[in-house]
Amino acid sequence: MAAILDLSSWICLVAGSFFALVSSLAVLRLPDYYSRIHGAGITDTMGAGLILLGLALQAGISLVTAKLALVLIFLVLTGPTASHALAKAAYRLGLDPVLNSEKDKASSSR
Amino acid sequence: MNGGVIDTGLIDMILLAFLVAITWAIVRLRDLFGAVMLTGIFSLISACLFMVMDAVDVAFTEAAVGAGISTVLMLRTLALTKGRSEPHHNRLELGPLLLVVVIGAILIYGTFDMPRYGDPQAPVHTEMAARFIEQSGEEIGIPNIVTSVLGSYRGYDTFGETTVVFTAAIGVFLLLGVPRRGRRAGDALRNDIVLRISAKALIPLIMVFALYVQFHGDYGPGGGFQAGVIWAAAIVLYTLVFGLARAEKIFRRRPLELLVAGGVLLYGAVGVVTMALGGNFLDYDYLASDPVAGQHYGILLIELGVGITVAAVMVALFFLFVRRRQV
Amino acid sequence: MMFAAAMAAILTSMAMLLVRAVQGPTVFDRILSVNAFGTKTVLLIAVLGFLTGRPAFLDLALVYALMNFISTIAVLKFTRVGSLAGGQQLPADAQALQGSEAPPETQVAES
Amino acid sequence: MVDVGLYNYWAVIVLMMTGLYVVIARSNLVKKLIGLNVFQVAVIMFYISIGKVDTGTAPILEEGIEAYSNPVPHVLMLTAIVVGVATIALALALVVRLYGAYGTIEEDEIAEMDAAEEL
Repeated sequence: MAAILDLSSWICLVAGSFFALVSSLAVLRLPDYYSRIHGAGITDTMGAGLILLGLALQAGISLVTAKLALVLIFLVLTGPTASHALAKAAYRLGLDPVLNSEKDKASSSR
Repeated sequence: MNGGVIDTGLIDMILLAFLVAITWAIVRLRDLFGAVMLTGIFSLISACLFMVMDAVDVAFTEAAVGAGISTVLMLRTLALTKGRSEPHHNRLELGPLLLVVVIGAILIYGTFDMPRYGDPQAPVHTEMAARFIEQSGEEIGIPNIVTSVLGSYRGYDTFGETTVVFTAAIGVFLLLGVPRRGRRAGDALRNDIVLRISAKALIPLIMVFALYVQFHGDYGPGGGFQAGVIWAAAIVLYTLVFGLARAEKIFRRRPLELLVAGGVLLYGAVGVVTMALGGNFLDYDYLASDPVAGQHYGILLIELGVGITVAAVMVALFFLFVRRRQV
Repeated sequence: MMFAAAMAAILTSMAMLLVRAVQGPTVFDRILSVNAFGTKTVLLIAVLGFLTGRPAFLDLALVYALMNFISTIAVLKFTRVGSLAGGQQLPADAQALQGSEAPPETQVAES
Repeated sequence: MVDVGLYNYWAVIVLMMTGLYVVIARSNLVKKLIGLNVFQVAVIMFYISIGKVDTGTAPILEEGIEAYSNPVPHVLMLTAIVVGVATIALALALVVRLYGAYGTIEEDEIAEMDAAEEL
């Protein structure tokens, strides 16, 4: 039983780390602001979720797990809200997305 | 939970390298707004470093203060002064550079006489600190040594610091307190329903968390300074989302000013009461028949005083900066 | 061991975000990097607690999550309306978009 | 084991000096305050580095832990951070008032205006 818990916690940690890396790589490499927001969002959901879950599996049922759950709830509440506000603020101020073709540009006129 | 202390030296070095890189970027960047953003990252990394160096209480404070309040105040100042970027080119100034290099070289020369990082035999660890670590558990009876030292052994010092915070607030009151005529515009985020709903869910959570930090400070990281800033942060969030007018209706000016002074007064009053009971100023042993219980009461009360003053000062500062209209 | 791997991943991703924050180019990219960096910090604190064998200090991670959110909202409010609580749209806001490579502006004069 | 040696102190000194350079060389008052902030955090970091003990952990008493890091620098720096933000707020208030009086936050422009006034 303990071995299964340990193994699943490790899988969660490795997967979470992978998603955290991918998310940062996306923020670094993607071409425009809006796609970068999308990349950053991965950390808030998959990255943080899996890493915190992995840690919780290590801690077992204890106060630590309760705190981890609280941190996760907090991130789940604030992360998407912040992403939403980030995207909305930039759009309102007139930052245009980088679009592929002329046709896209025409259809996105505000 | 696998126990065993793992060496964190490598993490420490990497984070320090990050800090040096970000500072270099701050120097180079002409965009002031960007520089303030980088200062936010600087503060986050340094708080991580405090954590790596086992200073949990300091990391707590830096997280709340550096990343939160001071960034907000700097941004507001930029808005008020319409500063966006420095007009001059960022050439290296030779005079200051020379001065800085010389001072830095002298300081680095000085470090060669210092004990290496983490040396358990260093002189700082063997005298006073050793006594605090060994005795505070029995004398004060609370696990968090930092709170014991802060509240009891160095209570005078903390009283002084609280008074400094109070005095700084008076200074800002004098500088920005004069109301300025101007038209009050609508609040831009009022229509943002996503933000409003999640703020409504978050603000009570933050306030309860602040109370937890305040009263759990004896057992874990936390205490009056941190709790005060976190409480203030909840009100800052409220103001940002619902507008200054609504926030000022709830947190009126007069009670806020009374609280700014009230916290310091509570701290001082504890000292006076211990004197009346026959002890020295801030000698909590006399607060109860059992000295350890007395110490516990005393620390609880003065932490409350600190918390009240810090929270009220931070909220008042924020309101003063926001109330000020653009010239 | 796994904690060390997670720590390495978090530090690497922090470095990448750092590059994005320094490069910009728009002010929003910087805000985004700061926000993402804050989330990474939360994870770092959580993992660090387990790495050093004292995972009880997760309160800190909570403070980071909270402060990160508040400063992001404050920054956005600042860029959107030119002030933190109310105020009119400033012409300078347009310049926020141009990033640090924009020519130095001249509208420092009194208005 | 990674031996940090004196690297911590050197990095902190580099940070400190960079902050000092910004304070001296830049003329924008907000930029100066950012430099001051960097300087302040560097000094705090220096104190905390001194307090670190190799095998120690956070100074919160717990069963089964023998070595703790030095709590005294933590106490001193904890209050210093809060006092620091209060003083930075005071300085920012001064900047706001200076802007109200001169219409600029560039130190050299303010000095020029003062010089012109005296003539």
